Amino acid sequence: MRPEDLVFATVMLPLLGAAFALCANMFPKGKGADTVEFIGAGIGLLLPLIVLANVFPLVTGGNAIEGVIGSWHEGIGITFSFDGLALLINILGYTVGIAAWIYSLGGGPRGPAFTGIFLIQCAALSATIMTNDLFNLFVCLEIMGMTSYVLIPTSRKAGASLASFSYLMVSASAMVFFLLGTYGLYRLTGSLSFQGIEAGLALLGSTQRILSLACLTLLVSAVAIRVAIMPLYGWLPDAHALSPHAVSAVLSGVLIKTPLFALARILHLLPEGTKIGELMSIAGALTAVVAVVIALSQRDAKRLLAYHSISQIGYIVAAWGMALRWGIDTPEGLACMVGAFLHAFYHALFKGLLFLSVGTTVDVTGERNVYLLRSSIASLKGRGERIPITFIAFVTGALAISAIPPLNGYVSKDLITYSLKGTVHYVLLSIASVGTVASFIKLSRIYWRGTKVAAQASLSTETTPYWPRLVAEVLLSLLCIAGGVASHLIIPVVSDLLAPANVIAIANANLFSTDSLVKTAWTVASGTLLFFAATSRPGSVVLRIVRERPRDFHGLFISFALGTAVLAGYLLI
Amino acid sequence: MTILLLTLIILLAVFALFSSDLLHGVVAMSAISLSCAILFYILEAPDVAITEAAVGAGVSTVIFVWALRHSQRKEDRHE
Amino acid sequence: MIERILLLVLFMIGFWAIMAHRNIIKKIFGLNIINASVVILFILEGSRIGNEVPIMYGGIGPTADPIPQALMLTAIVIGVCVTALSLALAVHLYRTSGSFDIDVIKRRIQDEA
Amino acid sequence: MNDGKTAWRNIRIFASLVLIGAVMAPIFLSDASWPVTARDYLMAQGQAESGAVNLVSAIYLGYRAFDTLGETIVLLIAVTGTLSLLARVESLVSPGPEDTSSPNAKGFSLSLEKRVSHALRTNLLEEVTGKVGPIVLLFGFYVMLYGHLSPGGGFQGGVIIASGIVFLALGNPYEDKSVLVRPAILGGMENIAFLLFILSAMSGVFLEEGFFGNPLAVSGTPEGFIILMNCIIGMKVGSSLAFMCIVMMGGANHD
Repeated sequence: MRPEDLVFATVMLPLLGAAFALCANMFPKGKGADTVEFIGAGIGLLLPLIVLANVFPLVTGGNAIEGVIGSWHEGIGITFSFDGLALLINILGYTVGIAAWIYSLGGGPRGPAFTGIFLIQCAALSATIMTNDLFNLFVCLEIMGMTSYVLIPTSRKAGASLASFSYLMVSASAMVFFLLGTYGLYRLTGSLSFQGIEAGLALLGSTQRILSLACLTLLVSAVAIRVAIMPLYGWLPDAHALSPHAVSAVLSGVLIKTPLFALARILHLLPEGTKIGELMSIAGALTAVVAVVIALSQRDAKRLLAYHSISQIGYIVAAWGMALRWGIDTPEGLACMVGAFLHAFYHALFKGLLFLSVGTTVDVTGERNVYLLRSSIASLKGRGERIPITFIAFVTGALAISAIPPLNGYVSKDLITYSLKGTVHYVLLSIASVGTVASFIKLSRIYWRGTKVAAQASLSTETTPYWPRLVAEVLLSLLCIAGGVASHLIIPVVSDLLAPANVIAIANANLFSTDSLVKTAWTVASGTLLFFAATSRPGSVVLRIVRERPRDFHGLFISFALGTAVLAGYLLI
Repeated sequence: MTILLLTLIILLAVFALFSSDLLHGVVAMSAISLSCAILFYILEAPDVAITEAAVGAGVSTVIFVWALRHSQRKEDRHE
Repeated sequence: MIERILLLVLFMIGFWAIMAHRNIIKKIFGLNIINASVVILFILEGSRIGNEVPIMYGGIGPTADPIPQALMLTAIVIGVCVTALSLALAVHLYRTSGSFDIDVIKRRIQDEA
Repeated sequence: MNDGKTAWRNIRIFASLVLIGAVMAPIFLSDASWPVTARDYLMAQGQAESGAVNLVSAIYLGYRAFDTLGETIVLLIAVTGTLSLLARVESLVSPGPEDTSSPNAKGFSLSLEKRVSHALRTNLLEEVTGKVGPIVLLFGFYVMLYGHLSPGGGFQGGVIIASGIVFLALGNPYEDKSVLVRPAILGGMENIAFLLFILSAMSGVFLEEGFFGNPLAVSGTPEGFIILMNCIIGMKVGSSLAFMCIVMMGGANHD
């Protein structure tokens, strides 16, 4: 097998698995159908891991496997390139995908249709990150979008359809803008592949510059909608809070990051990329702060987590933008890119873990309100957890997201703040860390002993087994711990995958330095103070105002227009 | 000819968006698709024309009519 | 030039509908309209370099650019799929809230939750 | 009381339209010359490389077949999602304000109990659609099989086949439905077609042509692969659209 075929298997295997899983529909319900569905899931989720292990030696040191799909002529066929970044994103996607799928066996939704669409989503992630063709990127993003519009309302919650509808309208219109951007770039350069566009744009005279900038603006803002950074995040909280827990984990763990890294592929080729990166990193840092304040004000446990996803994606975008600003080939840029990816990966792990453990708690107790829910450990024990695994999983995730050593969140956040030291982002991100600590103290109250013992809700999915939830939680917890403890092994590998061979890998010896540890202690202390301030009377008034700010449907589009115009103006100046 | 068809499409779009009867709107959308198909045929794109006629005017109209059948036809006018 | 201005107008009408119209079915109309305007733009401009159908019946003449046509086949189909799904969601919203008005739907669903 | 609020809303909407318009205008109004490199290459080489006379088909199923795969996947997801939502719409016990106010909008209901009350429908519709159905099917197969030579192809043919199947379903609603119009059969066909599509896309791997490579590239008849893909796509699209339409018309009483 040629290497080109090998990497393409990461797309085709999940599709094959999905086809198998969907064929399970034709069997009468029972053992036979289940077997076919499980075979499909095995083909789609496990075999790609083997493929990735085989690809690994081929892409280290900045090597990339490039080619044209189907070996057609380069100018017309679809080009792709599978490099270290693609490998890393694939690992991220399949890890969280496997955990979430196992969880879905116990926490719903079930059925061949779910498995099929879930596998298609994995394939779309893989295709998005390796494509080098603008129109193909459009198709991949549409597939990813379609799968999420379908998966969100499977939770059968009242607002889920509305959330899915809002997301659909915003993101489908954004994709029309993306298509228009593709049109403009094709018209200017006669090519759809990233390299062709780069070559074509380099030849342009200054008269066409405005056109090319407008096209780039549309592409970037259409992707930014998916990534949900600063003005464009309005669709996300409802969608992530109201979807089934397993789907929430994948949506916020994987789905909002893949388009970002796919965008980096084209941006780092173009000279305008540095400016776009600069603006987006500022937006990202602001997002981190604003979203954490809103998160602190939330009442619904899952909505709080959803706002935290926005906040954490702010960290990632801040580092990612600065990496583009400085260039991935420079040591500072590489440090930022490694930080951005590691945080994306680790965030996927601990946010997935948090969604799953809080989801289990919410299911078991039947109460989502953080202010009312108490003594959940008792309910978990009543459900048959002799050791409260879900609680331990939650604590692991909460400590990781609050960046407490030695968990993985500490490593990646420290790497980001370390590489951004001396910029305004550093200050903003430090404030955001304080807010994170405070809001997780608030969320952890659902496990505190309270006067009112939480009711034991009968699980709506009583027929499904309970153990898959625990398996998924344990799996993710172990990965979280491993990511922190083995960081000195992981960071060199990641930087080796991302960087061309001539860039010196960054030093990571000072990750657990006294300075960083003291800073962490300060963060935790201020976070605790902030928590008490937020629970005080004036604090809760402020938070209520933040929570009950009006959120209209047309506001989503107004902020889209605003964001697009700001980006265009910034590029033009 | 192209300009005429485009003007027609714009008029139909305005009609579809402002008529209070949603079914009329659906018919107008279907007419937009047909006009597009004619336009594509004039513009040397027969493949796209066939697709637009079959998919835009056919399938999507069926789905629209189904949706209205399961809900209401008139736009409710309460502020 | 007039054609392109007309297409821009069409696009703006559609975008206005998505953003400002309260009725969700009208919003879906708007989505269809902006999709159609971009598809027409692609085909219209792609046919400027030739006046023959891109089917090789023997002789070689100046044909229209076949690439936009192939791309737009895909785009049209994706557009219809999005429409179908959004309509299904709209009907579901109507059945749960009894209205097509986005503000009313939002209020009723929040009351229920 | 809401005047100020409405005005503020309108101002914001107008402002965003202006902003978006300003960004869009250069793209819409540009008159940069259209690139011809790709067209010229295709005119010189396209037919020889892909075997299709119709260059659009050559791109759609040859050069950029991966996009086509994506497109059929989107269709698959849309049908699956619509049907699962549909099943829930049907199962909602408390419908909103009653929808009896719109008799005309209930054009094509298939289930028997609904039809009895329906005076507008005559036997004519059944007679005509039942007879026309096979002809439409035949035309669909023509469009599907000759996609590489003339306008049309698997997708368009598939849509026509789907309408043919729907006509057949409308034609004999009472009994001995032909096998083709049973939702279960159609759903199964859709899944099998999807599986076949993936397998044929992978077939190139075993012949050293790579994914989506043409396994018949060296055999002298490269158009064979396009015909095969057209058939599979036609089967997939036809069955899934017909499936969706029949379930929509007949309510969720499929199994």
